[in-house]
Amino acid sequence: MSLTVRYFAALRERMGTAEEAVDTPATTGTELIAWLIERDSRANVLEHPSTRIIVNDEIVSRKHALKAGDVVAFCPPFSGG
Amino acid sequence: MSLTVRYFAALRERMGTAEEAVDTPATTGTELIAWLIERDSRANVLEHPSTRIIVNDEIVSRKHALKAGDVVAFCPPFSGG
Amino acid sequence: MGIRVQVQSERFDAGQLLNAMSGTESDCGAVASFSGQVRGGKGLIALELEHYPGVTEKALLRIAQHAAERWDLRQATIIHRVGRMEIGEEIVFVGATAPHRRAALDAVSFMIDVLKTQAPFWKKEYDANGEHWVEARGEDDQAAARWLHEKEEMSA
Amino acid sequence: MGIRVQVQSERFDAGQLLNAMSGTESDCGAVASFSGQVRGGKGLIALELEHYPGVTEKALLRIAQHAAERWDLRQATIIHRVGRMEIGEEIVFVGATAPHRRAALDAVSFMIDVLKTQAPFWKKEYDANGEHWVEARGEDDQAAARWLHEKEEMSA
Repeated sequence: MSLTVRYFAALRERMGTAEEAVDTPATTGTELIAWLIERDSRANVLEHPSTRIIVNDEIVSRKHALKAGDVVAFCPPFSGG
Repeated sequence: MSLTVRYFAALRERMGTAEEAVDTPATTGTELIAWLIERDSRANVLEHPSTRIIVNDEIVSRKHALKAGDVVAFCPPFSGG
Repeated sequence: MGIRVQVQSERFDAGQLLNAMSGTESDCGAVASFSGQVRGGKGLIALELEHYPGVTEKALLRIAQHAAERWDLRQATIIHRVGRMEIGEEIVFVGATAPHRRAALDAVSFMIDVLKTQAPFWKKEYDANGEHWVEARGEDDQAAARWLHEKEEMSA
Repeated sequence: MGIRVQVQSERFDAGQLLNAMSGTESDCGAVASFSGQVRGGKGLIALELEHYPGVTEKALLRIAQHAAERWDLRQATIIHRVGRMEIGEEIVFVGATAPHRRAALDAVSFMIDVLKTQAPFWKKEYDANGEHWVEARGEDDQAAARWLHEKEEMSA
């Protein structure tokens, strides 16, 4: 299915893009990460346990079921304030 | 011995004066309070456990030894801030 | 109850924000605030703050609302800057007003502690050696955990 | 480390006091403040604050110094008004700056909590029925006790 994938901060720099449209068989965050690593090994940083996933503006777990059209954002630990 | 006695807030209103010079045989706060009550029973409020005694700018206990020339202030509980 | 949250690149005046919250409600005796500034030292030249537009504002609103549910507040304000900031410039302002002082003080501590771990901001430091992303600090997680239930996960 | 304490009858501008503390030291990332105002309600018309001149200033200085010994601060400020105040007017401002936020926030909580029970101020309330002295509140003693050792007695 087609998803919009976004990367922030250090992950954005690592992936070399802020946003991309992908067409993937992945149905969860975990599967999407595996698929992205398969495509380009630089994506291995997404596996780090500190990476947070925000789907359609909500923080979700990696097991969260994805659906077509979702915006999936990969975020390093927050460091605001 | 001679002391300067000061009264603040509700105690000042009760005693009808902010400051007076006294000549008393009292040698401690406790004795001074007893002497003041003996002189004028309105001073009985000074016995209340919440009354604080400040001698020469330091909060002291009632057992604190007084000496001639001391400034003894009777204070109701503080309510600033 | 008034809530104000804002993400902006423009500088702000903390004193003005504080005064804007003060004396607006007559039963309101307490005003507390925290503001964070770019701290110099270790060769730091400047900071750059990235965020997740849209999601950040929702996260800040959620944090202020949580504070207002937890304490009896009259106002809660969170202003956070993004973009490049020099040493000494303000980064964040958090304020609360309440009838009683403990509520205002605790709400401010809550909002700044939780903001650090629950709002999608990222800091990059520039120094003489180049640039690097600031890593999240374990003590920030602990500070936020003081306030949040173990299993509660705040949505962004 | 800068300490500023003041007892005054004139009104003050909390925002101005906050800004005066901000950005004065480059290693200083955190600014926290509390200000208390005359709270309306229950028919209150005005407050009058009495104090013990000379002793009050020493008590405030002692409180700010205790805070500076206990936390790594850059500045500590306590400004307290005396005399007559109308509803909504400011009574007290307490502020602290520090390299780290917890120090600034805790120092401000400490100073306002301890001030309530350790500085010789007395409040009188004026309402439609006349006037009466405000009684010290047990919860203020508890708040101060949080910070002070059981047997420690701060001198005025």
